[in-house]
Amino acid sequence: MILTAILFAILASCLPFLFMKAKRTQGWLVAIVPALLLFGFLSLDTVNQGNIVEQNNWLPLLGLNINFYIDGLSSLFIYLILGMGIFVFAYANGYMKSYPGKSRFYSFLLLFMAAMLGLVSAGNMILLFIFWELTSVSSFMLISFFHDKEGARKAALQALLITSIGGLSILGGFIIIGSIVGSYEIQDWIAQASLITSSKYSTAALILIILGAFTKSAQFPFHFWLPNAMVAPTPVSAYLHSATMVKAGVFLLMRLGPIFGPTDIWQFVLPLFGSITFLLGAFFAVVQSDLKRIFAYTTVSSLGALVMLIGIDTDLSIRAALMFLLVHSLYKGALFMLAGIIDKRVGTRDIYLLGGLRKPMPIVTTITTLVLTSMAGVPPLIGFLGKEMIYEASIQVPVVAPYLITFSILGNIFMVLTSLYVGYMVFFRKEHHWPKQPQRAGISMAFGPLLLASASLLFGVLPQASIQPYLQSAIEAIKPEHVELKIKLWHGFNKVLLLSIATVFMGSLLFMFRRITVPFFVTFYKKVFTIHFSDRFFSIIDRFMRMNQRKADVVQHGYQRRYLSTIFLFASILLWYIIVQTWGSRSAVQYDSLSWVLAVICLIIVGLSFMSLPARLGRVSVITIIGGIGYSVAAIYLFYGAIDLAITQILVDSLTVILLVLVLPKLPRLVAFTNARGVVRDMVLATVFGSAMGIIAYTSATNPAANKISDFFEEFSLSIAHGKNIVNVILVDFRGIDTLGEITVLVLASLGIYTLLKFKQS
Amino acid sequence: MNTTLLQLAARAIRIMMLVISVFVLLRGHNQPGGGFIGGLLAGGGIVIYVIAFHTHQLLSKTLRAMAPLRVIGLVLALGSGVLGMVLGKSFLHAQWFNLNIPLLGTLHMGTPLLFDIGVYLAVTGVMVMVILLLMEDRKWN
Amino acid sequence: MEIVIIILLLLGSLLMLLGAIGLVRFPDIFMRMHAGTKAPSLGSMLMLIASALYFGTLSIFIEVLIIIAIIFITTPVGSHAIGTTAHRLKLKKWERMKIDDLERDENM
Amino acid sequence: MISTAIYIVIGILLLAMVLSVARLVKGPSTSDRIVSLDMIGSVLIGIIICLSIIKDNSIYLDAILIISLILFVGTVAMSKYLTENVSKKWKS
Amino acid sequence: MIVFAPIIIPLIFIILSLSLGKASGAVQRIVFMAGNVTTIGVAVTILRRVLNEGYLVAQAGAWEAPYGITMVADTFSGIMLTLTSLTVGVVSLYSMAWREDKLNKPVFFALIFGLQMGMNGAFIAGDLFNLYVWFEVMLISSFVLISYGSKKIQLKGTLKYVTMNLVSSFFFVAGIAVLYSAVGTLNMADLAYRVREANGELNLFAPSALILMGFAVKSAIFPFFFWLPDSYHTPPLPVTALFSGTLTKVGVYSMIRFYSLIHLPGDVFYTQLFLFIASTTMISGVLMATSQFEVRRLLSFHIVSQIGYMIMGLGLFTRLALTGAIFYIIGHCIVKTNLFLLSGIGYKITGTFNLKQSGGLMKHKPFIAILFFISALALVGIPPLSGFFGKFMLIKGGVESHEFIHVASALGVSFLTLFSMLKIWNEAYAKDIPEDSQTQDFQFGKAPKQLVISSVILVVVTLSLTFGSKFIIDICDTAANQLLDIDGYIRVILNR
Repeated sequence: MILTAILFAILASCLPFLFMKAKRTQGWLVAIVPALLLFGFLSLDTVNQGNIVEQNNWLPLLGLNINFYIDGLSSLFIYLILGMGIFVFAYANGYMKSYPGKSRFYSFLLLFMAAMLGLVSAGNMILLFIFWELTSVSSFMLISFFHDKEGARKAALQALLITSIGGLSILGGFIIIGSIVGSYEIQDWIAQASLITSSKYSTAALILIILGAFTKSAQFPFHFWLPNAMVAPTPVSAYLHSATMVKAGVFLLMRLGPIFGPTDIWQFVLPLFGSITFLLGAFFAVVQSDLKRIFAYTTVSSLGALVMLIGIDTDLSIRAALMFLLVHSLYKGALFMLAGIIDKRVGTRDIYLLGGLRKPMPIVTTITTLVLTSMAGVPPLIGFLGKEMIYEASIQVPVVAPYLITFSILGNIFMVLTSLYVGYMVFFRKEHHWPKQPQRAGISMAFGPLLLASASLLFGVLPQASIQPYLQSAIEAIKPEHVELKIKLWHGFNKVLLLSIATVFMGSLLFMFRRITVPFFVTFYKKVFTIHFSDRFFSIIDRFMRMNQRKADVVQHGYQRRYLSTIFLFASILLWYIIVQTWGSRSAVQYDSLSWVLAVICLIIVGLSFMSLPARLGRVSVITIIGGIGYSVAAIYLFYGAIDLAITQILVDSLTVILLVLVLPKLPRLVAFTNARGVVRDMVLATVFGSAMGIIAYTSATNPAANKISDFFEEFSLSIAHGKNIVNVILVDFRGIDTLGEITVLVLASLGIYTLLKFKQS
Repeated sequence: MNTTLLQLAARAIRIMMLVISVFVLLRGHNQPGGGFIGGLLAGGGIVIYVIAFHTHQLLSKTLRAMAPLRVIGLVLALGSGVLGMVLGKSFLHAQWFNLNIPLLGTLHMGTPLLFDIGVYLAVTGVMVMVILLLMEDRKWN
Repeated sequence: MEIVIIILLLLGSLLMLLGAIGLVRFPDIFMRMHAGTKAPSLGSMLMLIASALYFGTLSIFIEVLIIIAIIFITTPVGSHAIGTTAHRLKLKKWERMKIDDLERDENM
Repeated sequence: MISTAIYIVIGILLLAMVLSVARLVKGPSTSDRIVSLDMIGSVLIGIIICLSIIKDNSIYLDAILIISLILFVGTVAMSKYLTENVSKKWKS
Repeated sequence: MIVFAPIIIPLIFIILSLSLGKASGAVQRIVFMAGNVTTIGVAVTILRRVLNEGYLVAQAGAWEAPYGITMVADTFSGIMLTLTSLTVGVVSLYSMAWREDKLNKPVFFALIFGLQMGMNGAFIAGDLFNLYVWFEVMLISSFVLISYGSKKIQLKGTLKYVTMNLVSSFFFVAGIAVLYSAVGTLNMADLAYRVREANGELNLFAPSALILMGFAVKSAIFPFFFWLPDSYHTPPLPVTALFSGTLTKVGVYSMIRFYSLIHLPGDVFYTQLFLFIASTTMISGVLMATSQFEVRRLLSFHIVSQIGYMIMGLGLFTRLALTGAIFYIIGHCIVKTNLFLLSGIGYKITGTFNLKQSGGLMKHKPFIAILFFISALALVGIPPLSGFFGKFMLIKGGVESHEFIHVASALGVSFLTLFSMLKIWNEAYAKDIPEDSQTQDFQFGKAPKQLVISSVILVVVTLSLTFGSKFIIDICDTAANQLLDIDGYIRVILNR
């Protein structure tokens, strides 16, 4: 059932190509897909019916099965993905009107949606990983939608590389845990949580998984890819890079919360990095001028808040995290869409060029104000609830509460400042430098933000009636022993409310003195944050490539003789290692009356080999010397009675000499590459290698095997194979297939000479 | 160096070499020799002939006519194998016959000999091919 | 009979040694060429005859005869080739060499 | 008696071989090397004869037949190559 | 009897191609394709029969097992036969449309069949020396193919290729000789039997090290890989594609085959050696690949890197790891060939192999871009494409054997592979045609349909590796099990 739904979503990604003709309504048509799916998933109703488990065997050998596991947490995400999906597709219909390649765009957006659905509903962690990577890939394609712009390509590359570092590390982590538990099912993991945490490999696995989640959710120090990803078309930013994909890391952490939540690393690393990201993101947002970048940094900040909350790992903090997740998706998706509308209608996103849009774009102004208020955390909007809960959760942490509270308050003050400042600069300021006269937004583009803003308002005023049950079941998925927590707009007058008021007050104060504060922040930013992670990232890549180029030039120098020396060097090392290891396993050689003759011939061979080395000899001389070596070798064969072999050796030797001589005039002039040192080096290497081979040959000659298959040949050559000459019988009968191969080699070699000589380039 | 002496010797040697090579081939199963050695020897004979007569007009044509030998050799070798497969148990399974030839008496023949002839032809053909190509390429003076 | 074989063998091998010594000691290529081809061909003939006597069958005799024939056909041709080449290459001649027929022929 | 003599013969032949090898190494011209290669071939023939007597096996003689045939081909081919190079030089 | 078919059929077609020199081009091409189709048919038949019967054994010349030459096909052989014949078939189709006259000659066809014959022989050889012979057949064909066309740069590459492979053959044959003198047999089953009989008394370090070096040079593993990137980018593209997909795999195949036979449980030395080789091969290959801007060179370096994964499976030597290695071989063969084919199509369109000067393929040829994207991601191992399963199994095997360093390097290398694939993508596909390109006046020529069709076939195969992964992994698992079941192998061949 779930499998069908996801397969349907994946297949639906081909749909846009079918509707290529429907230029004006493509987005609307595509939006039907998430609508249908939403309808389907709503009917599952995990709130009332409990968790849904669906199992399909795929590759049991690998532990990789298409198992789905939908609990409250998954449901929350599914509704988020599909709901946002409808709005985004509708919005894209207006936004993408004039771009070529729309079908590709919709297709990848749908594919992304399918992957995201799969990710949140996967019950098998490897399946989760598969979908995880799919989201990265589709994100890559969407970021590089304007692929002929270098910025887009770079940003896409950066995003994919960073998320794939994370992807690989979570794969590693999953496999480690999987090998501890013996299964990749999330239910098994949760059931055996204590087994996992008590294993000595669990720390490594946890760190790997956290790393993966951090890259995906743009935590410090990997935060920089997210603002750069804003080169993507705005629907993508709204959908992937604020509402859904970047939450995948958060989702993963929430999923594993029941297992690792109690560990020290979890409770140390997540709040630490989360709070840093929270503060930094909010601060960076203030000093930006591009609307989308501002929102991107606030997204980073919010993700930091989420990670921090998950890391605290108390009932309250989890509730706060889920609440804030919802809140953030609602307002941030809307904000991106609005930014896109402004960009389209006015022609710029720079807040210092924009201004006074209140008059020409009243509806947009209203919606934006509403949404920004939510972001600032002012009641009665839902943003207020989110912030309240963050404070509530931070306060009751045992040791580090003051630290966390400080970070949260500072971060939120910047959020408030950003909201006010952006709203003022874009809509209420008098002066402006519009590149073109603003026009009203079309219905399809305004539809999404409008609904989202109203949702913010509705959920904020009536949390009990609207979102309470869904959040409740999601919390239960993470904290099973959880007691019911009511979500109310009005908590009573307490410390938390005080903090909220203080935050808004401080933010407004900063805004009032914006002429002093904002420029101060900008200079501060420029002075202190001189390291740009993104630039650094590319310069590291550049340096890495140059280093590899150098290394490749060193290793891959193109000199044949040095390749050969390397090979023989490594061979000598290996062989000598083995000889030393197995020293002493040889016995004495047997001498007979002819051994001295053999010794003389061997000496002649060795001497001739050495004499053929100097380059001054010239080719013909070397060939004659090689001929001499060949004859001597033939003599050795004769002493052992191998007449056939000796004859063949002499024939081959002579014919080789002849052929070489025939080819010689074609060769280029002989150049002496080697100097004296080179020759000495080669000689040393040759001696080392040759002696190794010699020792091995000696060892094997003195330790012959007891019964060899050649005994059989000697015995049955005449009686069964009807031949006295064993060599020939072996060649044509016992091992005839070898000979068949060899004559094929000969024929093919003659073809080689043919091609070399006939296809010669002049 | 295109001397009469060499040409004279080459004629005699060539014939001798070819005859000996066939001889070596045929008795190879029992005495030193066989297809490979025979083929190489025949190749040597052709080399010496080419060296002596390389200016001769017809040489290239003659050699060219001999080039298909290698394919014939392959066919024979493969054929003997397939024959073994058809008549016997396995690929390359040796099959022996007693041929009654008038005059010579009974001859014990088998597919290994056929195989050996294939080897011989292939080796000779390859040698011829190589020499032909090198010669055409060089245009010796 | 054994004595004959031994004498033939010894003679043959000594001839070869002689040739080898000549090969090393003679001053120029032309003389070395003579030493390196004539003496060994005679030597190998003697030794072949010795082996034929040792085995003493007709077929061996015929074979040995063929071999000797081959040697005596090929060696002169080979040495001739070497000599002509050496001459063409204008390799250094012995300073006491007086008559060079080939050069005279070619100059004519 | 013949068996002791044969070792002396082999000794002499080996000495001849070593001397020829010396010439092969020393050169100085390629023609010298070709001559000494020829010489090594002849010595090899002698050694084979001795072997055939030691092992009392006449099939070694077959090897001689083939060696004597092929040795000369190498010699001629190499000389051929050398002359040709020379005539090329003359032409250019 | 069908066991002999993989070598007899190509040989028949070698003969046919060589004797059809005077026939018309169409007839020659029909014969060529007929040969390929027949070989594929034979391979598939063998694979099917092997899956049913376990082993197919035949004795050449009907000499009984350790004495005659055994030809044996097990599942692994069946897989490799099918894989390579499929690759060769597709590349043959491609080469006929490559529009280079030389590639439409009977000589070329004969050489392809020669290569095919050598590889097939190597896959079914049950005898070590016979394996060597088939290596020679394969190598001589590859020598000729790599020099095919005789361009100057090609000859340089050929020289390196030939020398290195001759050296490797030397090592191989020396190893066989030493092995034979130590064990007294060449039959691989008999070898395994005697090794097991001797119960560790038999000292086979030296011969197996020599044979290892022989295989190592052929399969281009660290530190013997230099020849590959220096020579693979020189021949005509179809030849490069063919080599990249198949040749090194034969080395890896033989390595797995040989070491699984003499591998005794608890053999630490070779386990560690192979793992070390695997990691260094992976890393060194991929590091050098990242800096390249010539597509073919870049891809060649990647071959080196990915050989490392296959060796890793051998080093871990567990059922899972071997299954992974075999699956990885399948996926890599198909995908790597396809990447070369696609770079050739790119060349036909843009007229250059240099990444810096090419571009615009995505805009003008979106279909080809899709083909490339799928193949590139499959090579990287982005799930659920084919590369993923192999890597996953290997990494899982590594984690289960607690070889964390090698697991880490496998993961890291996969990241760098992604990086260099994205580089190709960005430069050749996403980017527009550069302003300063020397080939600026190119007119986005049409790529011949047949080229694209060949590539589409391989992409379909790649995708079917995903969709049919259950089926394929089951087959690989059977093969791995058979590799581990040495006793079964010995029993089938020697009847003891």
